Amino acid sequence: MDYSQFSAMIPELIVLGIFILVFLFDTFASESARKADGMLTTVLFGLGTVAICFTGCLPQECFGGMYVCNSVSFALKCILNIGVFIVLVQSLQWTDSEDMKMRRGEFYELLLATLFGMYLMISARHFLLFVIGLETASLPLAALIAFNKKHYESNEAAAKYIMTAVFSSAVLMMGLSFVYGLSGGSLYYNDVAAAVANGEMSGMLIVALAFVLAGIGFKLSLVPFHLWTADVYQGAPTSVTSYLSVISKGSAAFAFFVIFVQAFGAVYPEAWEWMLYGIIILTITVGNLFAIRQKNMKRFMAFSSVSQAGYIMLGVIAANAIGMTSMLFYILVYIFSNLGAFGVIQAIGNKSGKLNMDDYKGLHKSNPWLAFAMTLAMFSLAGIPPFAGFFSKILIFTSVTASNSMALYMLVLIALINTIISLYYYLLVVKAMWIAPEDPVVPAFRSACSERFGMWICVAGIVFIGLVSPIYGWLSEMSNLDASQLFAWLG
Amino acid sequence: MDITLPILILAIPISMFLILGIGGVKMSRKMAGVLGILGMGTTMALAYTVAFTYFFSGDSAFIVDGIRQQLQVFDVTWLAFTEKLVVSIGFLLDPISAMMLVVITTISFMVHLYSWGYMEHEPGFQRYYAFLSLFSFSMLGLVVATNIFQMYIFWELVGVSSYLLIGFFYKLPSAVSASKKAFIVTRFADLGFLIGILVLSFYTNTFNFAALTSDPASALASTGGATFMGASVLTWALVLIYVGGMGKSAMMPLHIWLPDAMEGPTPVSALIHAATMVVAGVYLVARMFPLYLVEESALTFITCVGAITAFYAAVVACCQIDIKRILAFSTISQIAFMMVALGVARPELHDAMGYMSSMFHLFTHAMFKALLFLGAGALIHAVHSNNYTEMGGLRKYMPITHWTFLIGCLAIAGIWPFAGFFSKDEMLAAMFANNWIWGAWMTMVAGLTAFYMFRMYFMVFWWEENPHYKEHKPHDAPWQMSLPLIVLATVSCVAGFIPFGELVTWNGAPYHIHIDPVVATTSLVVAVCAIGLAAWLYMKKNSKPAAMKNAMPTLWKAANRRFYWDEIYMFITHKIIFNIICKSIAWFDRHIIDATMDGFAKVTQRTSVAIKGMQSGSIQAYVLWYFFGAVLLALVTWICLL
Amino acid sequence: MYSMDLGILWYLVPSVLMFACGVYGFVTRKNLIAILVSLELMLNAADLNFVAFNRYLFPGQMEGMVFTLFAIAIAAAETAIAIAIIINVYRAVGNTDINEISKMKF
Amino acid sequence: MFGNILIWFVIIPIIMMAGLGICRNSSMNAIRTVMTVCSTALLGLAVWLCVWFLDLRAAGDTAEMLFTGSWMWYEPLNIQLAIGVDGISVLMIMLSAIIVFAGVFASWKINPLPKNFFLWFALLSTGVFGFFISIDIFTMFMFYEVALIPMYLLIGVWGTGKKEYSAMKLTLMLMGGSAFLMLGLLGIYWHSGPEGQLTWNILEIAHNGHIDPSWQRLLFCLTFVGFGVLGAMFPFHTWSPDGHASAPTAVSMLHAGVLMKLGGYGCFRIAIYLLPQAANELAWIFIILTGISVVYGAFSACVQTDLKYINAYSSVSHCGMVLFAILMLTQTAMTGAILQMLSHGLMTALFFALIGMIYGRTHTRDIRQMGGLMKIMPYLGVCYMIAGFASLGLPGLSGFVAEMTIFVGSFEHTDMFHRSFVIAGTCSIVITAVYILRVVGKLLLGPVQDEHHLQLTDATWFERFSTVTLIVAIAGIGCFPNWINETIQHSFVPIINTLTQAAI
Repeated sequence: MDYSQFSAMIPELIVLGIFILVFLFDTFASESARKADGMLTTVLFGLGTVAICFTGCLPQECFGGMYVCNSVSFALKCILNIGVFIVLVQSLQWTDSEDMKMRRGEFYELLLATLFGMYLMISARHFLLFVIGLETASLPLAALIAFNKKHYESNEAAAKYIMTAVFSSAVLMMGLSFVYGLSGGSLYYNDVAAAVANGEMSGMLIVALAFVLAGIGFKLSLVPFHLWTADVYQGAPTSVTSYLSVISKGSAAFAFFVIFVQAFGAVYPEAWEWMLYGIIILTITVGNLFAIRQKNMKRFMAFSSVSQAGYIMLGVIAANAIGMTSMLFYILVYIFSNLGAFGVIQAIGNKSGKLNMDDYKGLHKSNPWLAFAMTLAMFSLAGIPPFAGFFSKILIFTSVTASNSMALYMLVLIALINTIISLYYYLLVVKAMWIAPEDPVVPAFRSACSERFGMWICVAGIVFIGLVSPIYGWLSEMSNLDASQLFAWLG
Repeated sequence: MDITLPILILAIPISMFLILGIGGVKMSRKMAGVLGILGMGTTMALAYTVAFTYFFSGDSAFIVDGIRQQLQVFDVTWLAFTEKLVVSIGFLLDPISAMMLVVITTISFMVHLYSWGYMEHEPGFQRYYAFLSLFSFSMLGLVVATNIFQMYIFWELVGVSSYLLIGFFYKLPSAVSASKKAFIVTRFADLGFLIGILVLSFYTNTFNFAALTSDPASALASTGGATFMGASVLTWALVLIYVGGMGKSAMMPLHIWLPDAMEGPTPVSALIHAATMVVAGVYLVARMFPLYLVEESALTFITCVGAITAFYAAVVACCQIDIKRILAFSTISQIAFMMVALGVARPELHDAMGYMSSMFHLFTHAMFKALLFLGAGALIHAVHSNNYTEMGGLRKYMPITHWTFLIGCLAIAGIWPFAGFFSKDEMLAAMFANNWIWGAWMTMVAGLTAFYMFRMYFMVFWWEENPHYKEHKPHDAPWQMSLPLIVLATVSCVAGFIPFGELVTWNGAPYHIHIDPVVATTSLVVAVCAIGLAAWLYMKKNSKPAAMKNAMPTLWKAANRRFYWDEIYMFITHKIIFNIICKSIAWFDRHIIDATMDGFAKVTQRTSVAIKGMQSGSIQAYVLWYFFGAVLLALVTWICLL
Repeated sequence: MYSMDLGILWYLVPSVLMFACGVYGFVTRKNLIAILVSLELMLNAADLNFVAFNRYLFPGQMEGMVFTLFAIAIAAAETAIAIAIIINVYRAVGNTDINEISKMKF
Repeated sequence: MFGNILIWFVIIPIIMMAGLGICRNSSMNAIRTVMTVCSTALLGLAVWLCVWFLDLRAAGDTAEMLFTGSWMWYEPLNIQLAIGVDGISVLMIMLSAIIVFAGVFASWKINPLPKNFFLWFALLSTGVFGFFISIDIFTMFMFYEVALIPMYLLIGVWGTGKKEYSAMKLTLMLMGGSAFLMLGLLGIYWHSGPEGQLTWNILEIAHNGHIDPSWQRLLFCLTFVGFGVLGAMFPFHTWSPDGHASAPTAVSMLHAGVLMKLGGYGCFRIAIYLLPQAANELAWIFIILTGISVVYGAFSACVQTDLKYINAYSSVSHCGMVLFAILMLTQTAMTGAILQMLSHGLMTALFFALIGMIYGRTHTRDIRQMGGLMKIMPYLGVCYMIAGFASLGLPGLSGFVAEMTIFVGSFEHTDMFHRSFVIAGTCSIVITAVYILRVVGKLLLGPVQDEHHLQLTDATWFERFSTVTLIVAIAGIGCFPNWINETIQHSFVPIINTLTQAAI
């Protein structure tokens, strides 16, 4: 066996390395020194991110093609790295709190472990590796969700998460078993694709597709596989929620794209285009409809992220290079916008424990900067120019309409009409902060440096990512490089 | 001709308006008054110069072998709709415009002078003079218009100035509503005018009067025989344009604004609602007369409307007690007279004597009607009431007013040798020439005119003295007011001897007026009889009028209420248009359209509440949704595919 | 459809039934542990599928078997974490009744 | 890039925002200085642009767009920041500059949070100017939405009455419009040219003329409705009354004065110009709708009692006239449409400014509770009358010129359908007169209703300043309309050509 292949796994290895370092430090360092866990991890990770972004990757397949390192997945890993870095920065304040004393290290270890899993999931080109990655990603998450074990919500959320997660992975396995039955005895994506392309449409294939879609849709929280989302987001510690909402969503979306376009590409027009069509409409609409009513900010963000997932899926249904690019871009923008919102939620939560939208009334009087950041985040999520959200939305719509099929135009129209609903509830937050005449509920306070740092990163991202077009150009370069490989089997 | 004078004629009034309007608040009354009067005086002088040069200089530019020419002194593009349809602001000089210049400036100057005394104590004196200047400007611009669109522009402007002046006492609700009524009614008529212009200009592809009137046949040809509802589009255009004229000249059924317009200051009524603006309709028809000639049906329409209006107004005038109202209705009836005269005019009938005579009457009427109004103003100034019931026996107290007023009455009654006799006689002659019915009918109206005018005259100056005179004694007005009366009275006496036919005819060729003895005597006799009757009834206080009134109460009441036209209009505008149409539309907008828009939002909210059960919180429900979701997905796809 | 001789159905049908039972059990049981058990049923159904397919359709190679081995390990891991969380819940609520943990809803 | 004068119309507002950013929230003077300086700069720049443009035209530069420049932005999708102006956009920029200028003075004493108010105000103007300078439909759309969203906060925070409701309604309805619009624009892009030469650039799209009719129909409806919502086209106008009624003065000015023009301009530039076949085929549908809104708005204005509602409905009527004229597809009518945009922009801005000032004094907008204000505040009264006369089309003020041009132009269609709608349109001038005089009569004339009003004062210097600016502009257009014609006439040539070619 050629060990040099591991050199292709730089991102994974870096994450793993940091994981081990933190683990060792956390185990052997003194009580007092352990305070530095968070800072250590963050700094290391920051460095790691920079390293990854600058080492770049030379596209190659490893382990007989189970694991590929190609430019798209590399790009995504960079994006996710940035996201995780922000999450880490934002979590520092929370992990410094007293009741986290004992478990500080574990938080970071688990976080890194899930990230490792997601990387595998992204780079996998074989279903076995994919499943391993998926589980590696989702099991530590359960522990993370349960992290506030003193809070009841945390436990309930964890229970709900693990149960449904196991259920969904069971369904996924079932689906995969059918896939295996159809494939020529090999679970490499390309072999599956070949088999699907040669074999004719069969009920078994449809069931397989449906189950696999459900299995991954669970992580993406597509309707109707999303029901865990709201409760878990609400119950989990805010850092974990923000992590769930952006990072695992992003990685799952990418895996979804690869599996369906590459492995099942042959049946795109017959089968899964229409499955996804329905699912997307459901996701966007239901997510919005639920979000309208929410009062608890985290729950609200949960449903907003459900509908956002629908928009991300538009990139998949487009099933073209622009779609891939726009999806990556969307994920990037979504990371900044969402983490911006969560940063504010977390800052306020840490300081005052207030989590309801009504508590945000008159926020601009007491904490204008937080209100400002939140407003930008909301506008970006709603897709208002000149903020990044606008560009990600319109670009992803552009990718969907590329094929000029009337059905997809209708899909875009529905999505667009849904943006109005979403605009409504995002504006509700803005209204609470700026328009509501009440005196501020949240007292004026100075948020911690780490929080402010995180927030500034997000604000900068929200403002500039859209306007600074080279980012998109770079992504599209990346996805064009792999287009041949990705869309080889597209029917 | 040198263009400075024409430009100045337009420029001075408008600059006066701007100066007085913007700087007025800072000025003293005296200052403002003097400025206004001086401005108008200069304008008058200039206008006279221009008119006399035009008529009597004999310059080849104005008259070529006996035919008076029409010339555009200047004509600058103002707005080019298309290459052909160009609105220009210009100065058209021809017999009628020259004549109108004289009329307008004279009356306007008189009124300026008169107002100095009349309005002395009113607040907003400066504003008043500003508005007067604005009106003079607009009216002058109207008469010298080189193209129909310029005319329309100034047509609107005179409408607004009249609105402003009628509503001058803007604290009185009556004045406000009167001004509003005047503007809206005329605006409605202008709508007809506008559409007429649109139709005409679309087919003839020009606005220019010269182009239109020089060769009416081609205008007719250019319509390509297009017709609408039976009538040719040209007829439609002309009739619609005439509707605009009906509005300004208060022809039935658009006459209702004029009586109310008497809410304005009396000098204003004299200027706008007797002498100048109200004859704009006549002027418009005269201006486009050659075009009307090719569509005689339009002319017939004009004649009929005129005849009816003339009679109606005369009858109503017999039953009013407010002297200004009486004068207003007499104005309506007199203008109708001119309209009829125009309507019956044909080149083959004494080469369109009707045209000449109506212009003649326009001239003379302007003079003596202004005189009458100013006289009425003097009376009101003295008695502080509009109703002759408050007056009576005033001849002793205000001799100047009395004599001038008498002259005015005689003039309008058409008694030799006063101005009215000549013009009216010519008109009647023209009507008889066209068709004896018109002649007879209008002679009767002439009789009525004499009757109601002298009814008023006797009621005011004879009858019996009003007891109030004991406490404060009515007296003649100050010189600023008396002077115009005297001047105008003189004019009314001599104007008849102007050889009008030599100056103003439809085609510029001179026409030698010769009194038609038969017509003259009949009309004279009728007038004298009417006056006699009036004298018999109203000279001395007696019960005959009351008895007559009681003999036919309903008729009297109906006539006194102007045959309920206002009520009908009120019903249509308020009950139907405002209450039914507007209100229902507003309701529809709020409760249907807007409600639907809000409805979308409501529906969304409702659904979101309705489906919240999906998120029941129980893990088992979640996985059930999950599982059935997946299975359903598979099934649906399967069914769709296999 | 694939040419499957009767033999494979002897395995496929039971596995599908097993899966169905698992779902049924999950939905009906009240006790979290019992639910965990039915989850195991479902997972094993999938494994059984893999093995059967491998044995009958692709006797040549071993992917199915390998996959199954991994799947079993994963299932074990899942169970472990699930149990841990259930214990937490038990500490918090005092029992393991699934209806107790539906406070967060709508 | 910065060499191009047009860019500065976007940069100056951004500078404005930056300047405000460094002002302290309390220091009113600093904020005012920044705003005054920048808005004056904008106005000056607009005038300069106007003169320069006319010079170039006079020099015989007959290019369709002048001052063009384009910078690749999103390479993969060939999205560019392409800018350029023709006569129409120059005038629109002029209009916006004037109104922004007047708006600054109209909101001189804005309270609370003056800084934030002007920040959003500046963002709004950024969007407006950006929209008018860009000739690339992507950037155009972006600026369009940039201009829309600040309305929410501007109305919501600084508004009056049921501001939250109206702000939300306005924002959602306009965004709903832009949803259709976005789809339409995407469609245009994907059909803009042969494979590999897709473009967002208006000129190139129009030049390619590649969009096939079957798609044009769909896209025309989408885009026209999208812009029509902002143009207050029946039945999508209902945001306008509530929105305007609740908005603060300057915002109503800018919104009714400029933002509603974005609708007309967009219909003209995109819906008509890029989709000519569909325009020829489907214009009738929208002629019916806009024809309705012309009369309908006027009628419903007759019975309103809230000053701002009256004005909002009259805006519906007047803006309906704009779209109506555009749909007539004749050069004269379109000229009229542009004139009407300018005239309505100025006079309605004046109206809203005056209403704001009156409301600031009497604290009511209900005409039944006011009266005889002419006596109390003559200056405002006179200005209001002038605005009224402008709106009912008095010669010498802008309204007349615009309406007449529209009517003459629309009358070039000889068929019964067009004719009857034109006649209906002309009727609106009478109805307009009715409701304007009704307001003037109730509000300014007659006896004073409320003794408390007798203590009220007349306009202050900055109020006079902002009103005079507008009145001068109105009278300018009204008295010398022909130079505007000359400014814009070139701009119609390509559009009319495409339309005529499409008609064949």
